[in-house]
Amino acid sequence: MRNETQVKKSGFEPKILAFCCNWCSYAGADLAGTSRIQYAPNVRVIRVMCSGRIDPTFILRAFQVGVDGVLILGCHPGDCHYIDGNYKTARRIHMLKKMLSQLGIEDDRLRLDWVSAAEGKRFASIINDMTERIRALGPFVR
Amino acid sequence: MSDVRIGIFVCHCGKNIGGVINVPEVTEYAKTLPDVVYAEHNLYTCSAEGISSIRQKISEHKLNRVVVASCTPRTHETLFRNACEAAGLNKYLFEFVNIRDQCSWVHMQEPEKATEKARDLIRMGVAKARLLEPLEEVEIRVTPSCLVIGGGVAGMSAALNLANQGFEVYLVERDKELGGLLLNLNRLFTINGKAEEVIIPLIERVKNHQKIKVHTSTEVKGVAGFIGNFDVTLDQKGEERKIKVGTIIVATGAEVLKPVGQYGYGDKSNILTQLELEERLNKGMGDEQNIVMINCVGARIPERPYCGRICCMVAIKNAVLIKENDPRAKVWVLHRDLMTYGTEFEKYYQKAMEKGIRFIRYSLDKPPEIVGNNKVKAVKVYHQLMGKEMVLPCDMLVLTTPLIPHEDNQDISRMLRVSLSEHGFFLEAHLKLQPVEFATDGIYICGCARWPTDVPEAISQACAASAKAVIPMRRGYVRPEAITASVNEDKCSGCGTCVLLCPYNAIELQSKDGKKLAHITTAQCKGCGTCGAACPSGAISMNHFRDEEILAQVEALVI
Amino acid sequence: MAKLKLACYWAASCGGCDVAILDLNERILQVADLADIVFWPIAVDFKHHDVEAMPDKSIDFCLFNGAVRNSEQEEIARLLRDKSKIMVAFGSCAHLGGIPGLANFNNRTQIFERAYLEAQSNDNPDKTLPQTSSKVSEGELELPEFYDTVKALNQVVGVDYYVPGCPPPVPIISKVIDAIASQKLPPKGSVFASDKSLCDECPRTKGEKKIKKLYRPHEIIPDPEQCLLEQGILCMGPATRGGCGALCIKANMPCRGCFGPLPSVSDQGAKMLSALASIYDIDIKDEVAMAQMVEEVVDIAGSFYRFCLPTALINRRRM
Amino acid sequence: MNNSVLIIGGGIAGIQAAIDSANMGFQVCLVEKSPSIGGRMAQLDKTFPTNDCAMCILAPKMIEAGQHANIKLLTYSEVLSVEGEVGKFKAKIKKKARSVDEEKCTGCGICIEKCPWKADSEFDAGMGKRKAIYVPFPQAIPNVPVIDREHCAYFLKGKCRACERFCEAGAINYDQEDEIIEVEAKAIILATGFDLYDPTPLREYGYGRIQNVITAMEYERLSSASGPTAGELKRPSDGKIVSDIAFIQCVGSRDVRSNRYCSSVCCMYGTKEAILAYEHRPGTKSTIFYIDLRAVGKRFQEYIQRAEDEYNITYIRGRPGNIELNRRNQNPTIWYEDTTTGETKSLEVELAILCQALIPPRDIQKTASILSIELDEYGFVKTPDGLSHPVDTTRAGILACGCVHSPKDIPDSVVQASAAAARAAEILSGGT
Repeated sequence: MRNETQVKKSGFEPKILAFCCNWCSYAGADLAGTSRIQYAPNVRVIRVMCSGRIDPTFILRAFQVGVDGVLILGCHPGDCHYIDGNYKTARRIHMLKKMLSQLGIEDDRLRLDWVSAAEGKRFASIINDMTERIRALGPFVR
Repeated sequence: MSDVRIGIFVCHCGKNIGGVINVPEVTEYAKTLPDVVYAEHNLYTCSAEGISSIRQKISEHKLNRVVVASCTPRTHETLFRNACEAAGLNKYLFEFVNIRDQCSWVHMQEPEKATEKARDLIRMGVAKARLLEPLEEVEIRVTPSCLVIGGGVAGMSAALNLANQGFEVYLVERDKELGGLLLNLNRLFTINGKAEEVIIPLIERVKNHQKIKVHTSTEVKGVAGFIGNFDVTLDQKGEERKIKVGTIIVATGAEVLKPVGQYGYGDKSNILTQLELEERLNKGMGDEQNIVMINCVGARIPERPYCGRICCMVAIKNAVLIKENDPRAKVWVLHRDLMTYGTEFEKYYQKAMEKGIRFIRYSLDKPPEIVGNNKVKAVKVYHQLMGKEMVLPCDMLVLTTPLIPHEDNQDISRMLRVSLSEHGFFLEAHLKLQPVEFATDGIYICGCARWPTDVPEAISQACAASAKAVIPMRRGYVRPEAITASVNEDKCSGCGTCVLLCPYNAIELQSKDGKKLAHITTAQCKGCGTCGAACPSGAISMNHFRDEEILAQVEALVI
Repeated sequence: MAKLKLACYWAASCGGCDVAILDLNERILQVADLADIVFWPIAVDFKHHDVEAMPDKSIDFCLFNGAVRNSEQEEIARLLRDKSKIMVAFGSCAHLGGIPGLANFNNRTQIFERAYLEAQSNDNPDKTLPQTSSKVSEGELELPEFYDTVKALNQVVGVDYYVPGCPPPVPIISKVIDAIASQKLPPKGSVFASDKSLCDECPRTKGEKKIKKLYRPHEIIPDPEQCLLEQGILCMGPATRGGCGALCIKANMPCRGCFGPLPSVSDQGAKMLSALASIYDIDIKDEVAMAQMVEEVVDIAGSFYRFCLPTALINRRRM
Repeated sequence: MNNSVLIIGGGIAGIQAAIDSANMGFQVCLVEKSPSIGGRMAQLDKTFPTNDCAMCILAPKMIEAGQHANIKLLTYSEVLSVEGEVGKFKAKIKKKARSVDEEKCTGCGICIEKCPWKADSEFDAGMGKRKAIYVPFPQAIPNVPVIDREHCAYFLKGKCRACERFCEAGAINYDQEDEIIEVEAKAIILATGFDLYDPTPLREYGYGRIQNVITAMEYERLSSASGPTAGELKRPSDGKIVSDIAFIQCVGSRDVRSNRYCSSVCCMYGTKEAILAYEHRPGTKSTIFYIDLRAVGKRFQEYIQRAEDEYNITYIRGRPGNIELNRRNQNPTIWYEDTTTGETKSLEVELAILCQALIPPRDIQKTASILSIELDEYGFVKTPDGLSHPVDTTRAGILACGCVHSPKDIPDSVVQASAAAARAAEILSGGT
């Protein structure tokens, strides 16, 4: 559970965008819901059919409009409903992170992780962890 | 003024949403969003009342886009899409906003933050809804035949039910013989009938049924295609065969855990598992007088938290058989809870007690101890109810272990692109809504491959899986979701980047008046979007998840 | 028909675009017949105040090349916009920010320090840096303000047409001249190039888009017939507009993306990255291969945004 | 109706069997005794182990059944007789008069609002009231009210007629009469579910004597947002919102004095209701008295583990002896022996909940004689060859699924319902 003091002290509430894939991470997010696992309210989820659908353009556009952090949550390698969409995502995000570092965007602001349909708790902990990291980095000023 | 007319329906879901999120305020806010002409909130949008309200408001306010903010699209999107369709609105002009499972339920102690998040999510939903385009679903013929993987009691029951309804079945079994786990069982609870008396007739009926093609010592090597058109590669002792089926039922069963290293199993000669005891009972017992059984071996422990569901009954049945075989024998069953649920099992448990079988409850933190070096001589156990340590003489120690998933579930799950649960059994689409279906259309699951079950439950699940498989086969066609990719030939330069990315090889370069252009076979496309994201010319558009629609959501996130 | 008035200007660019106009060779005479050059600092001796004196919209069309890097260029860009009916962003720098746009990886302070303090050839003991105004005995000297961020022309003033290329190839320039001469101009905002990527006109044969490794152009001698990208050479062709006649490809060199992104693409770098990473055939669980992939695409941002950093979604490095 | 299936009982099992049969292209007639389909599940607030709300799982299926072209719904109806044999059954069904015209009624609910006469709500397990003209619950299908003629002033004393006055659709029709409908079917599926054991005979637990001793279904209604207290856990004696409660398992189950069998689901719904208490009021303390904690399904053990770790629930192995009333504060005091320690102790709580057994439907004898099928010793449907034909009954062509077959949880009921549909399909394709 996040502690309240941390939030009050800095006052900055990060706004984080998460792309979740319909079959695994989105289902994991729902499982966190049905298990009533409480987590930070700073993330807004956009559902896509597969993490392979996420075009790096969306991520750059997110930072451009002032999102503080972007989270990509796909199926664990091997679990992808579409066989290997997440493999391409892994390569794209890996290369994108290097490019973003050249553009002065801190590594923590973009994160790729895997959450299965059975990992509600894991989903919540990733959200909390990402929120605290972005809070530490402060707002994204273009 | 754009001709887009959006209607929003925000759900209270009783107190599930309304108890945390200020639904009326969020509904008022929704009215301020661009192109929103109508907004309302209701106690249960998914109720008949909610549904009829949607249909009514669509015609009343001439809505051409509908947004529902309530639970999760994974369970209720079809319901609301059908409501739109019933009101004459193309069902893809509908957007679902999840403000329960991913908002109210997970921010219960922060109502204002949850309300603010709900507002953002609705704004994003509306931003996408405004750009949604109507889509038509493609009708795909379904081959009226089914592949059943696994020739145990579940697989055979499913095959028979399908065949008796006139459908062609390919029953594939890895071993030389049909029968599965039941082949090496002695008797079955609760009627204590011989396992053979159940399994042999079943095998005969399967072998004699002209609609069932049995392939023993055969493995499924590869599965391609999609519901209605699965191209399956079978490997029968090295010889490959290709078959085409419309649906697939997974009935690969499970295996009994060998408790190596527990209670001295493996290095003491008179320690058996219940399965090994079955064979001894079948061939005839020795003169053992004192038999001790320990239940929950390797189950309900941190590494394997689940309860094996039927192992208690297996233990009690074998105990009863021992007593019936030799009334003088003393049998103790050491358990941590006796899972004899239901009418039949509880009655069987009472009968076992009447036969003098003694049940001793032990707790995980004080497990029984074995006395004896190369042979077990006695078992020390703290009798929880009597509150004292007891030493039980023991000629034979039987360890009751749970069913565990087959090692190669992983390969089957990869091959069929279906998921496993955290325990390693196959994961059904939804425990209550779709207990015997996978999230992937056209593939079904039954028997111990899904979860340890006894024979009647396995047969019920097999018939249920058959019922689900029969539905598309009887109808003859399926209309998969119209979420597919399409190529804009004015933009495509034929660079070929997309071709190898498609896991369903639905894309190929076709020459058109001298120029090479990418072509997508809609029927094969499952709409994952990998090609769309990679296309450097932006020539591939993902229906219902177009770049513009997703970018609109991204831009709407930050006002 | 009265002769048209033509203006050309050279902002933050290398001057190649001005020379490119001369590459028209004898067709430059046709330009002379067509229009009077009323302002072209490199070629004719009209001064700034001459332009200020002209009535608004009196210039028929202005070929503005170069990005906007300082206040003077901005001022003249605004001036020419007011004075011209048609404003043409001529060449990659005006169209996308061009090579000068790569300065957006740094800001003024870093650039001044490198140029005036750190550069080994400097002799600047007093560490003097250029100032927008400095007092000297003769009076006050002024210099234009050096912006932190380089901008493309359409980020400063309204642009009617874009002529891509570094420099724009002659056939494209002639097409522009013909269009202006015939007054048959495409819709406003058009780019004088193909709407399909270079691959559409690339003469090389295409097989399987799958690469194991990426080579620098000097590391291997590519097969002249086969697609360069498929041989492991980073070619921006798939993510770049065609229309240049694949000049570089024909010289056995990969495309570097100077014609900019395709019409429905808002970020050329992101799209090329997405395509390249997708066709990289390595196991994502192999950390070494993954690290190798990122190393092999030397200077990812520089390569993918070589000509268009100022017009990218993230158009400068965050300091 | 050539290829048709008659399904008796409109709970989750009946609905699932109807949907599957209809999707296979067969004609289905679904008969339901109460005014709306939905059955017991509609009364539940949440369902284990996922804790998603019961109505959210049930509503889509109810709507699909209500709108399916191949399904004919006969609610507020009973089966009078069944003749014929497998492949050629003929059933007579009495459709009781609702006194409301189903075609005209829009489900607006004004009649219910204006009706001044009240009666105990069966849906709310007697915890709340309903009007004489009523719809059992908000999401009822069909959403058409029924006039309860035993509590309607017009039918009792010929006055009032308020509902008729306010009904804009003119749907109220006091002269509507019962109707007898003939239905042919090749196969019949029995899915009439279960009733709940009334713990009054167990004098020691004081149900009916001590106000703050309630049954699990009463608790379910208290905790449901559409229930009498809109989800507030107010105890009957003084309406105080409770924060220290106890659950007693095996009330009427595994008991020689009542039912010797185990009702399969009480361990799980007891824990679920304890978790609901914590969710309504974080910090609420629950104690559960059990004999064997039977959590045998998928993710059930983890559910129990989380109940202990995160929802302040304590499990005590021991069946309580009796419950006494603490007169001063109306608190029930539970006397029990903790069999793991052997101590005899008492625990005072604000509310005691009896996890009552699932018993065969009260009219099962009548149903069995109408269908001429045999029942087992407990009154559930007898399956002659329980091993190989788990959903068959003693009469060819008649199948049984759900709790009428034996107590089971919702996932197993849904599986059995689809299995019954599959068996029926075999019969409809000429098999036996």
